[in-house]
Amino acid sequence: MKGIDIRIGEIASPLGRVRDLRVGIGRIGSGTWEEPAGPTPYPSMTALRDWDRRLLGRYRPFYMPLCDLCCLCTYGKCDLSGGKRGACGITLAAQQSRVVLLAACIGAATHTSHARELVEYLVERNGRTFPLDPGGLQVDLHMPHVELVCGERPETLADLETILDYCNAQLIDLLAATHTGQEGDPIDFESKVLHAGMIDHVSMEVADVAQISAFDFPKADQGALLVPLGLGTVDTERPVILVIGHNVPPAAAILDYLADHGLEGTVEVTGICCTAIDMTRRSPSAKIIGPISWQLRYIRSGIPDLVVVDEQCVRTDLLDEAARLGIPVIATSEKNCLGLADRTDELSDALIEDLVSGRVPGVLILDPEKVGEVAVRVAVRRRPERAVPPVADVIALAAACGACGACKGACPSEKDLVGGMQAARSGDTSVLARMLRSCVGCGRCEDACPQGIEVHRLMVASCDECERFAIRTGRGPVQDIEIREIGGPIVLGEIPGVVAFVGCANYLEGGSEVAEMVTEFAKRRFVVCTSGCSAMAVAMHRDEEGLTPYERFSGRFEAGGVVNVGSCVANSHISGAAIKIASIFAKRSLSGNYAEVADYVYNRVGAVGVAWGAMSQKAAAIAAGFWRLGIPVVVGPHGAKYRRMLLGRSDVDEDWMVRDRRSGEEVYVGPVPEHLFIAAETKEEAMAIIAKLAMRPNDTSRGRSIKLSHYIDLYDRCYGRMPDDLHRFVRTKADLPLMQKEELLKVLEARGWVERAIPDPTLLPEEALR
Amino acid sequence: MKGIDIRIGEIASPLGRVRDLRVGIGRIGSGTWEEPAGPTPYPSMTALRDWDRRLLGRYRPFYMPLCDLCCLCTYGKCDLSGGKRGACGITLAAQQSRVVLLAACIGAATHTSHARELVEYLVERNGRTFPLDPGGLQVDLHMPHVELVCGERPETLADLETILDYCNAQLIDLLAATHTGQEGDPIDFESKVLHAGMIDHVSMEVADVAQISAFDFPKADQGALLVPLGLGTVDTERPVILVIGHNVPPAAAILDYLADHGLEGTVEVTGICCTAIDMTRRSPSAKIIGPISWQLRYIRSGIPDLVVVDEQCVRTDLLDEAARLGIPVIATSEKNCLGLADRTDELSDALIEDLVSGRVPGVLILDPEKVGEVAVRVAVRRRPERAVPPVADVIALAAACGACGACKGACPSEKDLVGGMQAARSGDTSVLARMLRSCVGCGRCEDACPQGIEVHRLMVASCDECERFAIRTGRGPVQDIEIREIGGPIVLGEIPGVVAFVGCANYLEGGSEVAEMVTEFAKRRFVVCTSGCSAMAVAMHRDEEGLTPYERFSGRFEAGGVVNVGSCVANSHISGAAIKIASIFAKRSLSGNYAEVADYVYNRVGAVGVAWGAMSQKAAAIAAGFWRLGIPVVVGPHGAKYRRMLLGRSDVDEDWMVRDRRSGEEVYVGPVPEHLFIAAETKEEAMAIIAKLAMRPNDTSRGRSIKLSHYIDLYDRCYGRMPDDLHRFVRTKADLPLMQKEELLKVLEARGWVERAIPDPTLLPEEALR
Amino acid sequence: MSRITPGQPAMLGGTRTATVIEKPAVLAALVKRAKRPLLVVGHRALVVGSDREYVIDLLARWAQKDSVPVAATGDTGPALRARGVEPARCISAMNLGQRLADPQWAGIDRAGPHDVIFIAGLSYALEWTLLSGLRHGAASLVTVSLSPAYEPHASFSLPNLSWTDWRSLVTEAFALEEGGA
Amino acid sequence: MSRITPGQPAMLGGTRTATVIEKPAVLAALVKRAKRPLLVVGHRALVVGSDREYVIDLLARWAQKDSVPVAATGDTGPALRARGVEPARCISAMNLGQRLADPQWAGIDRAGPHDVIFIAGLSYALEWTLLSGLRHGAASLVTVSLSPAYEPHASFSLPNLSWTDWRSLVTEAFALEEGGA
Ligand code: SF4
Ligand code: SF4
Ligand code: SF4
Ligand code: SF4
Ligand code: SF4
Ligand code: SF4
Ligand code: SF4
Ligand code: SF4
Repeated sequence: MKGIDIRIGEIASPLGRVRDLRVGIGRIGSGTWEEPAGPTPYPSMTALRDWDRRLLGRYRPFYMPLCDLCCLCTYGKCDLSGGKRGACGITLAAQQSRVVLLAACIGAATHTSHARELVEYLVERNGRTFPLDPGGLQVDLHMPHVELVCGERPETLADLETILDYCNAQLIDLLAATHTGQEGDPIDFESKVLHAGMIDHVSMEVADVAQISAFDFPKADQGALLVPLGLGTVDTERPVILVIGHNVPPAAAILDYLADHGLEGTVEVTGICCTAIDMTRRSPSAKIIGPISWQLRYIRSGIPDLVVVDEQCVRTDLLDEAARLGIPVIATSEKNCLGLADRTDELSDALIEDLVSGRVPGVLILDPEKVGEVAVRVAVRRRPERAVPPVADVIALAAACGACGACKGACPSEKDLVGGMQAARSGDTSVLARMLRSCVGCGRCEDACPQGIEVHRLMVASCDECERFAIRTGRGPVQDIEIREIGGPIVLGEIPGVVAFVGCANYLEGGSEVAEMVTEFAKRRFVVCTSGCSAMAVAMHRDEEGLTPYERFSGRFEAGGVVNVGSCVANSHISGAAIKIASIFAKRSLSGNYAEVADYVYNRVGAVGVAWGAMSQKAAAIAAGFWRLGIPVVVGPHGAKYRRMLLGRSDVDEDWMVRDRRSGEEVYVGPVPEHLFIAAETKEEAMAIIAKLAMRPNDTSRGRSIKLSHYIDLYDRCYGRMPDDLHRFVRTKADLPLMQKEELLKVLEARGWVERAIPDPTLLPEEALR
Repeated sequence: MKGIDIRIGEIASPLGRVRDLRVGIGRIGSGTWEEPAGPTPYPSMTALRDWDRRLLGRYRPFYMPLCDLCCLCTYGKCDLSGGKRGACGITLAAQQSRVVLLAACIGAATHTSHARELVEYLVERNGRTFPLDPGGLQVDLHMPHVELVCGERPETLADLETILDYCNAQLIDLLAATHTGQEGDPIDFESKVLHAGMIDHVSMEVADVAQISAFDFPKADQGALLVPLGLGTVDTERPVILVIGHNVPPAAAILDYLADHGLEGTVEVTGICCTAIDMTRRSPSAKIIGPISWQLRYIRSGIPDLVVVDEQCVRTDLLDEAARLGIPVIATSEKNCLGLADRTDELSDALIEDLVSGRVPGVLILDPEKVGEVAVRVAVRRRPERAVPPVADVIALAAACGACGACKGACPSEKDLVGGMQAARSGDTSVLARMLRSCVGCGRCEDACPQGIEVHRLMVASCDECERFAIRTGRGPVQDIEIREIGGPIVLGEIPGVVAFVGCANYLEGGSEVAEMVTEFAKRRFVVCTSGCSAMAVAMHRDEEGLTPYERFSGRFEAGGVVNVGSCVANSHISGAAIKIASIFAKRSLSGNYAEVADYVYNRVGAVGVAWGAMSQKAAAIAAGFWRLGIPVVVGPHGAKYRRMLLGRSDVDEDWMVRDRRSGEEVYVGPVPEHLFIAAETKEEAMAIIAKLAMRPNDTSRGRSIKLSHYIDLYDRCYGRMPDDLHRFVRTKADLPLMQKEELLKVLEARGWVERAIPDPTLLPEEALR
Repeated sequence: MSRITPGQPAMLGGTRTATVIEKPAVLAALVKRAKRPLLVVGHRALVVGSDREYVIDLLARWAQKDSVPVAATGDTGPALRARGVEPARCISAMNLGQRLADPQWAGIDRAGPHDVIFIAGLSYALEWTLLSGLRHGAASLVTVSLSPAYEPHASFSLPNLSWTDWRSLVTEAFALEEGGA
Repeated sequence: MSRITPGQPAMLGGTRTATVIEKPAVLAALVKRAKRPLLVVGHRALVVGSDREYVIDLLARWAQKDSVPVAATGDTGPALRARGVEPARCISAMNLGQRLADPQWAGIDRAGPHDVIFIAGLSYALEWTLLSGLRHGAASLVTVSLSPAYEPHASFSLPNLSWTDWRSLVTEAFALEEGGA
């Protein structure tokens, strides 16, 4: 590319909201950076199809339809069961993959739209040329995903717009493929799912790098502060603002307004979901209440004087819930207008009066700064306090229960609510209180009850826990130096794996399971990462010494560290760290070189994602982004509702033949990693699976022996015996953990095991190797 | 905006596929055009929310859920019936609107992706600076949608990229709003549906203007050629290529290859769906087989020697169907890869050998020129002929029918297939043959049959019709001069309306109904437009004199004309004509001035869209684009499956009060137009509704009397009496048709009718008027 | 296909489904209980049902006998009139559905809201969607499908019946004389 | 909630639904008919069912008595072993589902493909999705849900039952002695 000369003079526009200048061509940024362009910069949705098909040939979809029907066009409904095809000719398998693609598109679009909203806002606030700086001096490789996918090194906020244009275009193409009568091959749909996932991680990276840079969040900070989390941290003597959602600018503007007006410490700014995490990245005075499941519960506590909602994972009945207690609401997102009048252009005083007086239940304000002002000025004129029913009332209210079981049948956590209600009516509310720990706060039990009993409310009223916890706030990316230090041990297998606990809070048995798993793997000196709702769930549980995992373990990206990267969009730093290992440690060129780097990560980096409570379409997209990089993802039991797993067959040897890069020969590497996507039934099973999935073909013998010892140990804890598949993971005797060597050799010999070579494996075709 | 200076030097890229240069800033093009920017250039998804809420306040959603459940996230399934909310708090009403938004996003994304694919291809083929010219000397206002929405006048192919970037970004925002826990207000969802529709028409306009310009399609040509349509037009002695889909470049490349190699007239190039129409716009030697419903039937006829598929509305089991007869397939779209190996980079000779020999069932070739060569060279090496079962076999095969009714229960056309099969087994195949006329060719009957009887195939075998029809090929936009000539009569109501028959072929009673309606309204001197599958359905029926409507009526955009604008994307010219009336006739400024122009169209342009067989998500998006402009859309009975209607209440007087622009007073205008979206049960009912919906508040008395006479007449034909609501449409005595004045006055007096004023109506708020 | 599979088996998705009317007495009781009934007749009532007559013949005879107000949807009006029944309104099914879902609506003949509608003669898909709309939008309205195909979204529905069985059930339930009015 | 509403009523969507096992004899017949049965036991079998014992106690007694090979999903293995039943495999439910859908698979004990699986002890949602996967992926496999909640995707399912009713039905069907093995 040569001879491009773009000069941009002064831009002035008569319009309030003008579409931004966007100049995009191949390379963006100053162009001083030089790395040869790889084979697939800005890949279209078939550019990496070959890589996808190699992965999907090994990890085949196992379909578990949520519905026999398709209802997407007016030919429908079509019954696709029993081998029948839809009026458009589609099969049930393809339809499941199509719906997965739709979900992945929705998820990735949500991140991409969020990223664009952030970038546009920050460009306006900080200027087009505001430099990107996600990691201070610690991070030279700013945006591994952008570099890997697009072959670009953006330098300013404005540079990000071109990246997002690309993401938009790709997602539109993918969404188009879900139209009636387009793609019909299930594996092609799955390949497109992977493409959506890859785009999703690019968009997440754009979003988080933009906000870290412009809001001065912790920059790859190993010592990111411990910040307060939990209902008990709220000083209810002060005015309380609640923010809910994922887009931090309105919340940041609230914090800024308080700072600018010397009101710090006089108003409690509390948050739920990712906005809460991101608030604390902006200011440690902000407080996190909890994950998505706390919305009903916290609003109903009557504590907030005002609710400010932005976007994503916000309960859609929040306006009604708030109105029941007279709590005013400010909506701040075009994506979530709540039916409220758009009063962005009115004077603040008028809005404040309307909200304080209760003349309106809420307003829509599409200007973060104005939200900041209005929110604070409304909150300080506090509303009269309300209260939840005292426990005595719970017993009285439970008396109406006819034990019909409708609540139980509606409960996604499958709680035995009938039992809880029966205990309560006979005076024992502790059963209900205990159940609250694994309640996702969805409220379906209340809607289902023919007696109109507010089951969830009674559970909350039964539980007087009001604890104070601590969470290390989101630190952002992993440092280059951290990668340099542990890239080797990870690739060689000496650090037994990187386990990331990410995603939503749709747990069957409560969030404590996540905390337990985090603790287990940190103790085993895996590198543990957390983000989003999972990061919060982890913080809400203490060990015997009263410490949360964040207090107990370091925040370094190191063996035994527990690294909260941040909100959902910070997930990109976890996958980004895997990419960085290929770049910084293994010196692979990233620029537009996706397949080679993914092949590297897949064969060498023992990373595993765990989305124990994965609920959303975003979670589906995030998972898909991990898959395309060859990183397996384990979900909790509800994750089976994503309609299909991607499972390897450890018992089919042909599936695990790979080409040795050195000899060019086909060799058996064992089922490592065994699956790309699997739902586990219990946390014990999950831990055994995670330990197994951390194995990689490239493990050195020393590394494999360490990984095996964890696998054997966790397997035994779960199943009470030696792994059925042990022999598949032992290549040479040197792979065996020293302590158990004799015992294991006996087992192996009984199974007819023979030694084999340790290859330098690749899934890529010959011609792709350089 | 000033001081923008963008110079672009030579661009050379080492990559095969490089992402294009995109330079976008506010105004694109040469900038010589000067029109003051309106209030909403490049509107975001809430910029026109106020206009939407005015429309939706009058036309309220009537929800008819296709399902009580929501299955979009892993909290689900959630039962939303009986007032219950989902785990995310959503109501059933909001969920229906959410799914409509999802459909509209899929539809609009499909057109936008298609438009980008076209533009990128044509930029490569014809150059970035290739001038846009959709209408030759006849069209000055090239892109009314782009101007209205974006405030831009693109001049070159490359200018269109910026428009598409905007469309992408909007659709991504809209799609994000469908994520769990975003928007929850049904009316906000509906407003977003309208936004998606508006974007859809912009994208369609971009697509069709690009292809008209670069492929030299008829340019607003009143005398566009009559081209052959129907199975009977195919010369089966020649090699036959079948193309299916919507993206014309591969088909165009086939025609070009034939021309370049002197092979014209030696190979039959036949098509199904929109690619077929667009082929004939490129070359009148191409032949149209029929709409989407002909895919199974034509492939199974054994006539095609090769099938080339691109994207959209392609049966997803086409590879299997073709393989059964050994017909090779070439897939050409990234959106529809059919699981085939991508062999774009291989030598043509290798591909041709593999296809001809049957070594592979098909190949994926992502290069139109290569498709052109391979397709022709494969087709000329003809495959051995196959045949459909002769009629005697039908009787034998029908004997296996156990009259279980499964086929009937699966038939979207609700045909009494049991009766047909019973007649056939007793020797009378004419019943089946007759049923084929209203068969949508979906094949569900065959999959449903427990006896494995291929019901659809037997119907086809029973029917030996093999007719030759004629269709006037797609002419593209309406001329400025045509608008100048009939803009006045339309706005004044003297031309009783513009009726557009658009959309898919999911008819309950067959496409002949569309032809009948077209004929009826053309005879009544409405301006009639057609496009897509509807345009084809119209051509497939002859009047008593053996003429198809295209042969009988002129192709001018005039009273009594039947104007085929083209393929689906040409629908933008129909809505574009309404916008042009506001611009050319009424001199409204278009630039970024959506609400005012929509208010104009809504109150003054008596246009009605009819999507009698609307099936797809694209059709949903197209309809939404009409709605936002205030143009009502009537669908056939299957259209009720779009989950909600937008209905006015003629019996609620308050709903029909508007502000008179002259006096500023609130005045009653009557229910005109009564609905925005309604499914009709029968074509007679549809015609009465269409005539009614063509009325507008601004009709002059002369105009209203003409419209009323059609309404009264069609009402009587349908219901056998005087309209129940006659009095609502008569403002003054002068509104009454002269011939029936006395009779009507008596009716009116009996109903207590009083004269009222004819206002200059607007739905806009005071401050929006200038 | 069982008697209470939806007439089009793919048309599932309701968590509550219509009570099936197996016996004429049940339908007769529904008729009797209705204080403000409305009979909705679509154009597909103009099919020859059993070998003896059009479906619309029976419906018209019942409407006449019991003075049930009739809403004619589609273009069914003239056929009803020809059978001696003047429809209270000719109205599109969608329009009617929206009004029935409005508690303020005064009814087809302005004599007050309807408590029960009987419906027949729409295409299966249209009747299905309309009944879905009513089930959700008009929760207190009782809807009775008279079609010979099971309609899960109705409050009460006939099962899937042959025309002959349909005729005998309806004739008995409506206490129609054999051989016509 | 009727006996054959899905245990979670929103979990609808199948056009065919499980035959309900109302009587012990039906279940007993299924057991008898099975040539290569497999019992799948999930961790929720470790709940106290009736007041007398754990669900897993009954299942283990049956497996022992009739020598049914057992697949233990989740972390159910040790609990089975403690009850004298060594699982043929400890395997994740998803893994097992995929293998059952593979006609080439030699079975949990490599003694040949299974013709009938009996399943209990998974969470409702996981059992539901797994059975859906089997219904579509392993069309010739007969699946019998032993959970006390109706599972529409199984071939045969118990209805929604109280633990007491569940216990008595299963005890009789499996011909277990009262009081344990
Ligand atoms: S998209 Fe296909 S399977 Fe789905 S409803 Fe339409 S025709 Fe049926
Ligand atoms: S609110 Fe809690 S208890 Fe109620 S249904 Fe939801 S998860 Fe179950
Ligand atoms: S739904 Fe209500 S009445 Fe029924 S068991 Fe639950 S709390 Fe009791
Ligand atoms: S796919 Fe979902 S919305 Fe559609 S019918 Fe099935 S459960 Fe209902
Ligand atoms: S999106 Fe809402 S209603 Fe739909 S399944 Fe999820 S929680 Fe339930
Ligand atoms: S192919 Fe024709 S007859 Fe068969 S189900 Fe489809 S529309 Fe009905
Ligand atoms: S499904 Fe087959 S056997 Fe049954 S009625 Fe139709 S053609 Fe006959
Ligand atoms: S009109 Fe509809 S069915 Fe026909 S080609 Fe266009 S979108 Fe497809």
